[in-house]
Amino acid sequence: MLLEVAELSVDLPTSGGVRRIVRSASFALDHGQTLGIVGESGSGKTMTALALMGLLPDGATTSGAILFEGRDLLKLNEAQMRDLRGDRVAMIFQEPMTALNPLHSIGRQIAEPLILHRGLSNAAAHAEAVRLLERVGLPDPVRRARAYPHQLSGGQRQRAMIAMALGCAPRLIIADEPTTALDVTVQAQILDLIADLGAQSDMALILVSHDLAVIAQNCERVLVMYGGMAMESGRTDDVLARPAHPYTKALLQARPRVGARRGERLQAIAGAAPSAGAMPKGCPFAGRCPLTIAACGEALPAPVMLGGDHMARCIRIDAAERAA
Amino acid sequence: MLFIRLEMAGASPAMTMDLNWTPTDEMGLYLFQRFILLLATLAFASIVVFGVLEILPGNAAQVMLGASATPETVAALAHKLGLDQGVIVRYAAWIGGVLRGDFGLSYAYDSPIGPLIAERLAVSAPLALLAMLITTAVALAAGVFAAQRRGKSGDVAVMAASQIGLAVPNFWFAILLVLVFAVHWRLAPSGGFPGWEAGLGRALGALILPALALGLVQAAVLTRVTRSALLDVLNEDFIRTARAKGLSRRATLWRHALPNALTPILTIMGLQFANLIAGAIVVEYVFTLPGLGRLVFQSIANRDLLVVEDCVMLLVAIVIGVNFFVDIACAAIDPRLRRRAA
Amino acid sequence: MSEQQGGAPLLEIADLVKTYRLPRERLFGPRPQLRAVDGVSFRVTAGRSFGIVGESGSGKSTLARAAIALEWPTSGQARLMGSAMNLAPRAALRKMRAHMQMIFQDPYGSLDPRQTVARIVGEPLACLDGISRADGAARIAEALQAVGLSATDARKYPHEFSGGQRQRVAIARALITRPRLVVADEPVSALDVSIQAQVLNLMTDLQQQFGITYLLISHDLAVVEHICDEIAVMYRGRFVETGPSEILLASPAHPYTRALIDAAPKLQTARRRAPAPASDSPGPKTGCAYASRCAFAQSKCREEAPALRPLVDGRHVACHFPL
Amino acid sequence: MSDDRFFARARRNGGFVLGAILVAALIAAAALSLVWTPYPPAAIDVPHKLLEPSFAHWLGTDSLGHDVVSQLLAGARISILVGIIAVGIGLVFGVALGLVAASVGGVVEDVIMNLCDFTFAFPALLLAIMLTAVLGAGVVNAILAIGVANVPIFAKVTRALGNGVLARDYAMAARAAGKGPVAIALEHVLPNVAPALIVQATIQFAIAILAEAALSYLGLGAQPPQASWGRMLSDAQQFMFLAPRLAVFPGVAIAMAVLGLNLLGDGLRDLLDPRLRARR
Repeated sequence: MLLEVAELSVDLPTSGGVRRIVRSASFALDHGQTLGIVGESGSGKTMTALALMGLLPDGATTSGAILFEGRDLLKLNEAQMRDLRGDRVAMIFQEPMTALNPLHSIGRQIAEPLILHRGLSNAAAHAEAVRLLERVGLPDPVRRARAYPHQLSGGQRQRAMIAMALGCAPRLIIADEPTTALDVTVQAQILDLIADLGAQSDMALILVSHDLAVIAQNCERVLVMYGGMAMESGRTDDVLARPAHPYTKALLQARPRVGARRGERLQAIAGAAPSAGAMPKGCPFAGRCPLTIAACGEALPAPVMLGGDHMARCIRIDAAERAA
Repeated sequence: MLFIRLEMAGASPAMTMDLNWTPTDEMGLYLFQRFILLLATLAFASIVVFGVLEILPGNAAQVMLGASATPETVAALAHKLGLDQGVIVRYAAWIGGVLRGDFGLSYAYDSPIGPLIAERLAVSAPLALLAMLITTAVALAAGVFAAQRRGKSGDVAVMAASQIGLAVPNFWFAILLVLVFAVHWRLAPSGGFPGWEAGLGRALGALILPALALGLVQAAVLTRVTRSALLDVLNEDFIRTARAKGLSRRATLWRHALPNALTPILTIMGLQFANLIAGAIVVEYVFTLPGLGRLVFQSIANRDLLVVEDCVMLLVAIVIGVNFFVDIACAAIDPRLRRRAA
Repeated sequence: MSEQQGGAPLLEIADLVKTYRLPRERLFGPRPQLRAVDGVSFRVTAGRSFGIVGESGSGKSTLARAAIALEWPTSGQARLMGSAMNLAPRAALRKMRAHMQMIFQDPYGSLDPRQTVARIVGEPLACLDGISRADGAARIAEALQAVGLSATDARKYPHEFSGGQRQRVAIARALITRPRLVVADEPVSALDVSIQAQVLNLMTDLQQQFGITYLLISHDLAVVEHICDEIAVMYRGRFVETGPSEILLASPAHPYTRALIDAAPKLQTARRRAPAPASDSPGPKTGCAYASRCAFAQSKCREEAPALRPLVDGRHVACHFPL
Repeated sequence: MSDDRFFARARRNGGFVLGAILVAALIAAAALSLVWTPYPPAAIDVPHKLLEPSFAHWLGTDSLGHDVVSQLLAGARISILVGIIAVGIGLVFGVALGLVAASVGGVVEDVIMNLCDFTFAFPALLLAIMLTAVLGAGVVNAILAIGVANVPIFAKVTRALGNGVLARDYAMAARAAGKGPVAIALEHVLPNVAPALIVQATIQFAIAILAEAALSYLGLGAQPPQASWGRMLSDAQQFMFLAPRLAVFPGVAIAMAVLGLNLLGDGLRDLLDPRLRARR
């Protein structure tokens, strides 16, 4: 296994006290595999991604284990983490405009990790940056390398971000909502690009998104998060075809679909997600779930294995099956 | 009006992408445009300075000679100063003279004002530079130090010190410095200026307390600006990107955070320069330094209006000029700013 | 334009153009202009909600604001129930506003944080003459109940509500004058999926309950199709295709519509690949604006801009070589 | 936000509490001086000049035999007067200009904002010097100069934040409801920029006190026999070797007043609007 996350929890201090943002998340990923983490705002998906990079906000504490290439990242010191970041693990962020330094040329920013981790000279790193820009499909890469971020379009900026992440041929790329800020047609191109590059070089990919459809089309395996908890995980085909958790089911039915009858009522999920400050002791979905019983609110539900590595954390799975 | 700075109208910023850009053109165009703006601003400032002294009630010659002067002497002085001519003629004569380096005649000293000002600038300019140097060095160091330790004791200490710095008037701080270093320890002169011919050491020695009084108090504001600009930048996404590349916190700070924080810091320094000039006038007074500020006060006491006019114009021109260089420096640092001016 | 199934047009947009002036690029050069909306005409009939789909920068939001006179067109007209809004005197326009309201994208930015819900929801009412205080309070309570909030929520401030609830408050504000036309600019795109469904359901309910016709702006085809009977696809300030929703989405005639449908992520694991990475640089000055990205572009496309022309099935398409 | 919560949070904000106490003390001193001072502040008593602090004169007397405590109390009055009027001038004209600039936009906004930028080249002291050169020294000119220098500061703050408010959808919603630009400026923009203006006003108040002290110190502000902290310092400087303590008390008074206002302003910024977190 390239990556094994076991019982990862993240606590974040806020003005209202310490909040548990990620609650006992476990998942694994091998070389060349793709995993999608899907969740709504506040589900803890971004914090999970940042925990893998060791880039949690100051003051955050973690428990559990993140085994990457056999080493527990949570036990590494800052210098050891720095050697991994940008070299073995790279990250692509949501907003390419703000994620790029406005004062440095694109080429300089792509060259930076090459100089840092590969020890390339300035000139060699810049030449490599131009090659990388070409690889991510930017026309006229020599001139684009000299351009500043504000001189590129959103799609071009995200391609530059990807070139930066690819530079040192990392084993794992984490992409946090890489296409949310982009238009639909550009989004499709960027997702294709990420998929192609991953396949070419046997990189593993973690794609974080709020959009289940984006993940369905791009990831072999999926992890559904809600209220800091991994509700359901497994092969994407299995989860989409036979969703076991009431939340996953609700999520699948809540979206309007192209070709559906107009005005047809959507299966809305009543209420709103609990805030991190008011998280129930038990299942975070308990308040909104149609199958809630008293026991749901009492303890964090244990993982239930459903064949293969299909897992769901719900004590009402049997009832959910019957309801379906 | 020419000096209007046109900012991007509300129009969609997503569409301002320009693929035919070349960097040198952009900077050159910006420099040229900013220079035109500088000239227009200076011209406008000269009209304001001239206008204020013009519009205010009272015949200038009457003001100079006092209420007891006879109408004949007033008329004679008015003629001598050219006050009996039209407003536009007088403005043209004044500004034309200033451009040729002829600042006119001082009525009280009965000598050309140009050399008079030059002699005073030899004290005021080094004082301002020294103070600016102290401000910048202290503020950048303290601001970066505090931002890196946000919320910790070092930060709290710097912030508390700067809060006191904000509250202490620079002239009182100057008096306190005199009390401690000149009156109590007798380490430095309590005032006066021996002149540059007395030797660099002695001349600088006379300037060091005034420069400290000016510089340290100004540093309080700039420290806070530096800290807050840096904290703003440290919250940006690209800082996280830099760390995700494997850069250390230190390298991230120097390579990514500081350059981005520099434009707001420079902008505030430019604005502060006006306060520094004003502060210098007061501090010169405390230390009885023969600088520009003193010349202004003597001229007010002497009712030497032309000298006041020239000095104020000079100070305003310096402030405007400094802000011109600040804008150029900001555009050199931040490529996005080069497209702003029009 | 699309076939009119009887009835006077509720809203009619005639050859609307909106240009913005950009900062000049050289000192004495002319200020370049951006044609955000470049000659758009359409009609919205009562009872048939109209959706405009497009990507960022297509001009769809500008068009929506011009449609309810929040933006002054550079040329062309917007007529509500027959009267031209840009020609109407100020007082008359204010009266007309009672018939048209707007719902915004961001439920956090669309409610003034310093006003109570009662004041926010009652604002359009306060701009009308002859409504007593008691009447107003009753109408506010009624509007809040219609969107699934309680009358007691009127005393609260926006920060006491969740995102979905805030959007309900915004919808209540749009309802209060009992308008016939509601312009909704991306009403659900800032909301989580589980909340989106609640708001979309509410919007369809109100459509039936109060006889509201929507002018819906969205980048999401599924959302537009869910609410609207007619769809227009907008690209760089122009309509490239319009027509009844089912037909347009089932068999798009314009290559851009096709690309939008194909690019939208779907809940299937198998995926059609996005079209070859077309450049996203601005199009040429002449010809079809989409030509530089179009997989089917021919030389004619780069020379001559296609006009919007009718197809047999009630659609209109602006393409020399419709699919 | 309810009032209870405001006060609960205010009590926990140490800087705010200290600032409030200092400002209350400043106001109390000025109010007290209206009805009672140990001695008449302007009373010259040359036989008792330069006395050390004693029970009769708590902080001693100055070179003309003025009682220092009485002068300090009376000096608070001038400080507050200058602060209120100068900040008032800045608020009234600055906020009006800023609202007009933000609401009208276009060329009007450009002209107003460029004029504001331009006036930054004329600090209050230079303005005061220009006024004094022709009109003569006095507290009125000082107030005028400080007030005029305040105008562009309030104009810029109002315009910048006002544009932020007008860009929000609720301003658009108000237009869609049929509200005119004046109603929007008063009902939406002003209430939303008010917290920042209050904070700015506190800080400008502090700066006005500093400026008045400097002008009076230079002899361009308060004239004898008016008691003013700045003027006390300029008198004290002449007797620095004989009675250095005289140069300490008025300075401490100025610093405490300014510190109090600044802390109050920062505290208010935290309390009124968490988005404007105090980092100044």
